[in-house]
Amino acid sequence: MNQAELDKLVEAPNSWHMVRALAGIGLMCALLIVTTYELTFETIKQNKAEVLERAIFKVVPGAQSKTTFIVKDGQVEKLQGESNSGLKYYAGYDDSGKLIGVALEAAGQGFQDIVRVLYGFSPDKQAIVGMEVLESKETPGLGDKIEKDETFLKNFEALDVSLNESGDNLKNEIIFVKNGTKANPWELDGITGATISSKAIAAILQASASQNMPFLNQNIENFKQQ
Amino acid sequence: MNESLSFIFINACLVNNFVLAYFLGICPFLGVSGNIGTASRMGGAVMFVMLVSSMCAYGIHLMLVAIDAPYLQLISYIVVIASTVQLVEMIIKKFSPALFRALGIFLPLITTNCAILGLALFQTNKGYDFIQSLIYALGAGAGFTIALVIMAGIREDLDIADTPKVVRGTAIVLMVAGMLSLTFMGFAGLGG
Amino acid sequence: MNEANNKLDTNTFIKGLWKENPVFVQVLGMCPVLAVTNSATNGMAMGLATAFVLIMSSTLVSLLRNFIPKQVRIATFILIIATFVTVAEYLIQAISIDIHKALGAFISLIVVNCLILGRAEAFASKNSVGKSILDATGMGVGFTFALLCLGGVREILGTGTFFGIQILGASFEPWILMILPGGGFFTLGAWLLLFNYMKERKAAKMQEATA
Amino acid sequence: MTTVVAKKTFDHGVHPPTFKDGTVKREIRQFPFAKVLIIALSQHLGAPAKAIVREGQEVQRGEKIAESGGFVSVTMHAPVSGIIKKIGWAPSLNGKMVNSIFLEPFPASGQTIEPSTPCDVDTASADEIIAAIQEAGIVGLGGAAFPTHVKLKIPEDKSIDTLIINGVECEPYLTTDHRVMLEQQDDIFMGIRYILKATGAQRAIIGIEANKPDAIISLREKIPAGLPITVEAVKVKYPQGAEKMLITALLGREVPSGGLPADCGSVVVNVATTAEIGRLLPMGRGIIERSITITGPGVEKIGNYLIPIGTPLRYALEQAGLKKNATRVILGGPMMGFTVSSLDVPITKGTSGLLVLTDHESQLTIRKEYACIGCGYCLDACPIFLNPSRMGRLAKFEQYDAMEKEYNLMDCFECGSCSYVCPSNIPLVHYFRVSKGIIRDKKASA
Amino acid sequence: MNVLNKTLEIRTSPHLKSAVSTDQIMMHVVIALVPTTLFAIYAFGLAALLILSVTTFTAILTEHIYCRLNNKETTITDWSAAITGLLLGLTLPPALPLWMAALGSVASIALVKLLFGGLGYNIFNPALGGRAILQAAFPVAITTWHPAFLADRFSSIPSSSFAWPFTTGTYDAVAGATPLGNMKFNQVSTDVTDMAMGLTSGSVGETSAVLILLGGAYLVARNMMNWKIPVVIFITVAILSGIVNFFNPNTPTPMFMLLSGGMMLGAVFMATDMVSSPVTDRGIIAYSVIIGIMVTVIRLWGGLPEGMMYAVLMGNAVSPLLNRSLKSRVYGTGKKGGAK
Repeated sequence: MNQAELDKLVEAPNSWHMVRALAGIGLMCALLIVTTYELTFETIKQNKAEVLERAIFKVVPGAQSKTTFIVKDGQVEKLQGESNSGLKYYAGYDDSGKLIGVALEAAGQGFQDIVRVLYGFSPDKQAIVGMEVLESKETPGLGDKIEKDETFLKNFEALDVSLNESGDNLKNEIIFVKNGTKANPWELDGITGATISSKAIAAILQASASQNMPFLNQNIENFKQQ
Repeated sequence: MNESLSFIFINACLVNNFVLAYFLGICPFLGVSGNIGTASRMGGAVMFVMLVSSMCAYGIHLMLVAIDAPYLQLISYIVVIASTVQLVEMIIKKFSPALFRALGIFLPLITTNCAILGLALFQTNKGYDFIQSLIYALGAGAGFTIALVIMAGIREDLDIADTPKVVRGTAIVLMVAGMLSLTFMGFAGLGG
Repeated sequence: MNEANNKLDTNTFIKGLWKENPVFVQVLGMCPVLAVTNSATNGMAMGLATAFVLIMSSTLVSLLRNFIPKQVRIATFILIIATFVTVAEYLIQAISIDIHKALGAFISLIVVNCLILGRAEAFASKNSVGKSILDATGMGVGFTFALLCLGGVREILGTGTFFGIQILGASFEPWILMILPGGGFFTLGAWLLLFNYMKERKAAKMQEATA
Repeated sequence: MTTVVAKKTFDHGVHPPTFKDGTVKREIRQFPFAKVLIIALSQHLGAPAKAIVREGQEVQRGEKIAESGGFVSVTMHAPVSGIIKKIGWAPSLNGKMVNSIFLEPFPASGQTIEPSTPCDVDTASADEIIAAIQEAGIVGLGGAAFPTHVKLKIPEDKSIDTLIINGVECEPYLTTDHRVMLEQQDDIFMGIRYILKATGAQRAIIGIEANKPDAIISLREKIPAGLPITVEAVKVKYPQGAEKMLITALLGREVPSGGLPADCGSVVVNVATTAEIGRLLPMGRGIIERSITITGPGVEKIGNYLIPIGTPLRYALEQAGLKKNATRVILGGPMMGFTVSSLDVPITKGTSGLLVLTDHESQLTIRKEYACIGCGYCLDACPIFLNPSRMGRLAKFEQYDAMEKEYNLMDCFECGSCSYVCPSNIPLVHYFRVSKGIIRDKKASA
Repeated sequence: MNVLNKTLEIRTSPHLKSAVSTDQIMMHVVIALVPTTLFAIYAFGLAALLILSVTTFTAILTEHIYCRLNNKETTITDWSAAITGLLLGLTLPPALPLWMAALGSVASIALVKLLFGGLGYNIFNPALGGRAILQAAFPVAITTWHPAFLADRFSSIPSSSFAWPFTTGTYDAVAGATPLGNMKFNQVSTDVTDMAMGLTSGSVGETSAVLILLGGAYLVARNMMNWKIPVVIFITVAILSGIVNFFNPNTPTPMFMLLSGGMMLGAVFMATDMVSSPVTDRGIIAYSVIIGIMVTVIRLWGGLPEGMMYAVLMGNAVSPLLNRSLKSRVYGTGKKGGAK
């Protein structure tokens, strides 16, 4: 260590230098962040929208376009701009603009943590026509079969969620059955070895469907305008 | 989904233990787990700082949403956590010298503890409200303390064990952590 | 600081790869090392992101080293690091949402990776820009290499694939343990064991040679 | 033989085989004099005695040859009439050389003892009795060889309510106390009278293990009228004869850690010591011989012998006869006794037994050592509830501080129960002895 | 007399030793496992025989090779490796591919035992540690059960047993379900007598509660097992599940809890492992209570049907803490020591 360095060490704290350094660097950092944010904003937005659209089109097979709705004061409204609160309904339409399904999110406890899924409801079939796991920490290779297992995903070609006579709840609860014993359209055929995770999906869908299906059926007209 | 408080607590504490499932706070976990007394004090300090910084993070998040500047999230969290720790250190020093003696040396270490920042980020991502955030912080802190104290107990035993020379040090601690992580897998599915 | 010390030599770069490897030797920045290395891709992405932040922040710190007063240096370092982490996070999101989703909050947690602050404090703030970049690159590559080692082993045994490509045959029964948290601890432990073993052997050989 | 049922005891402890049958029926017999007797000046705890004879001087049997070197020290008497050959170094049990008086007996002497000034139990004061006990050279004959008068001198701030006479003799093989209780009952009661007076205790309890029913019954029958003495049977268990364990068994009290029996209102005196007091004080004499069990698979003529102090082991074993395969010579019992490295060591006042083991027994104790498997046997054995398992590991890894501060190492009195039960054959007591030494040294140098 | 001139043996006291030694304790544990092992082979046939031989042999071999590599005297003579191998085998499903069983055995010995310093120093029970590793590595294979008492069990071997190393096994028939699995996923209870006698499906050696208890009684009689551990675990589980069952009759009865799954084998042979359980009296009680609580909680509220393994491992993990914090009161200290 030479003399110059030693001098620097014993130099008294200079508050002007400190303020200058902090302010200067803070300004520079802010500039850097904002620039990056502005530069990447559009791409990211597009990426995210694509991902969401991909998922929606997957759970509402045949859909070509979508519109997002929210519920405000008990009324279904088209979502203007961005919103982070409340449940969103994604209506999917075919080429001709006809409503073929509504996608919505549901979540519940899985084996390890919360599982978030997106599922599509077809008003014509009165059935769940698609399900996609958005987020799960289920055991890889075991619980995560709910995302990949083909026989399991077959359950969602048409999972019956038709309403009871008074229209305030499901006619038949979505129930979980052991692999290979599915007998009714409202039963969910489980995955061997991943019983808990597949059972969790059944519970999540049952909870969400019994809550949302009566509402969706009542307000289905509102979703029809694209 | 509106998660129940008991679920949040059990999940953060046991099922998805910050150290053993998320690997958050590994540095102090490896560094300060040699002695049970130290470990439990460190755990207490972390829990305390977690509670405080969780509250701060909740406030900052509200503010950032209000001014629509999500890109400042990380930078403001880290700055606030660092200054909170400083502030807490000063306050404790002034009002409870005994507590300061017990926790003092750990507080600066906590600033760079990723468990604290991780907690703030996770609670924001999960969209917890104020009470949920507090419970989450409490659970995470308790989980961290449990893991740290158990590890300290085991390491005190390993100090007087005939372990092969090549595994001594960090390697054996990681092996123990692996076994603990497997053990905590037994808690999966709890809390629902 | 004398002239010889200031020379850009290969050792500044090489030491981060092996002799002072941040993961296997210095055991720094453990949290991302373990958390995201359940596949080679994730490990690689994390390693590159960390290297990016490391190099950028080291450069800036080194550039500004005479401008920053000692008293506020840690605060400014953290500020600089956090900035580059935010930048990295947005860049990754722009490049691939999937990678961003896989790494999750751990990108943000690069901020508290002791390696970066450590290099800024111990090296960049005292050395020339060129040297600092070299050092940061060495450390960054070493870190990425370590993450790749971990991620590779964990992915190959845990899923039978490497960078997503099936390499162990379709009938391979994956060791799911390896991609679980426990497997992360075990794998890193095993790597450290290997390093210890090699060190021991080297020491024993040296002793033999002198004896 | 009638049996006695005993309920009183302490918690934990072990049940080693007793091996007492061989000698218990053999009456105490007088042993001949060796060619040279070696009277160590330091055969008790405390300061060595000071020789008051010179080389070449002739002494009478029973004559005082050394005076106490302080309060914690006792007088020595000539065990035989003879001539002082030398005053110099002689080997002792622990391998150190100690200053000793070498005494060569007159071969033709009648070995009578000259009369001296007696101490009358009815007229003497407590202090006079204590002084007389010191003058008689009496130390704890149970093995510790702690000067008895020091023990009986109760500090001002403490008081004693119960005197416990220790007739337990829990060490396997040894039967000398048992024989004393059968053969010297009057001496024991006389000794109790002295001690009661010296300590101010209101009552005396003679505690005897239930495996000595003959001693219990006959002592009970012979209690002189008017004396506050009871004889109580205690369970057969090792280390029932340890002071602390006997106090707990009989009184339900505990001696505080680091304290003395006086801290819980009692004092414990060995039965043979008591008998010595009762026999010597009325005549004003000193200890010149003691009864010792010479036994073990390696000995031809096992039995209880009254042996002059200072008899070299070699002479004692020659007389008793050694078997060919004898390997280990132990002073004391098998649980706490020490192996001797040299047969030139003399018998001292503290020697209660001479045990000789052969190859066969030796093999049983030299077994492969395993790591501690945490079976917990030692915890269940330790009479003072220590954790020998943990302390053994700490000692192995040289963490003496933790042993002392967290695991109460210093309370260990080295009874050997933990080592006895340890299936991994870890030399626990040895570790603790060494560790205690290291800690004491560290404290002394600090 | 020349005997007196030979060199004397110098040893520290005590000069007596009780007869029991570590290798004997270990050997008796193996003996106590014999009835369970024989019944396992009777119930599951050649599959069980194979799996038990593979785990035991691999465990012994691993330990032997390790000792040889380190130029140490082999430690297989202390029987502990055999116990680990045998116990691991008893906790595995009968039709598990043998290569997995062997791998588990290697993990048990190498990772959970030898890395920690070998017999006496391992923190976790090696057999359970190995099983936990297997469970995490191959969650499907290890929860695929094989029916007991198949007619051809002595003539044929499940094809999955001989799966090529590192490949997935193909399973023959419809897998059998364990009583716990039935309870958890199908709300079907199993007859208590069947479970006590071992007529149900499950891991190789966990099915017969009666024989396991017999083995335990043998060890207790020889003072080679701390009876408090299983007893306190049973009591804790019975009380907890009894309370829950009282308020919600759909939950398993205490009897069901005690007799199903790995409860018996775990409580009698795993939790009582001397090395990985606490040594202090109060520590042992706390340890057992913790295991009892944890197994009940996992079974009743957790995601997994069985939690015995995790409960015992958790007990092992906190043992060092319990040993330190729950010491016995040393004679002459504390409340009693001060009193006169």
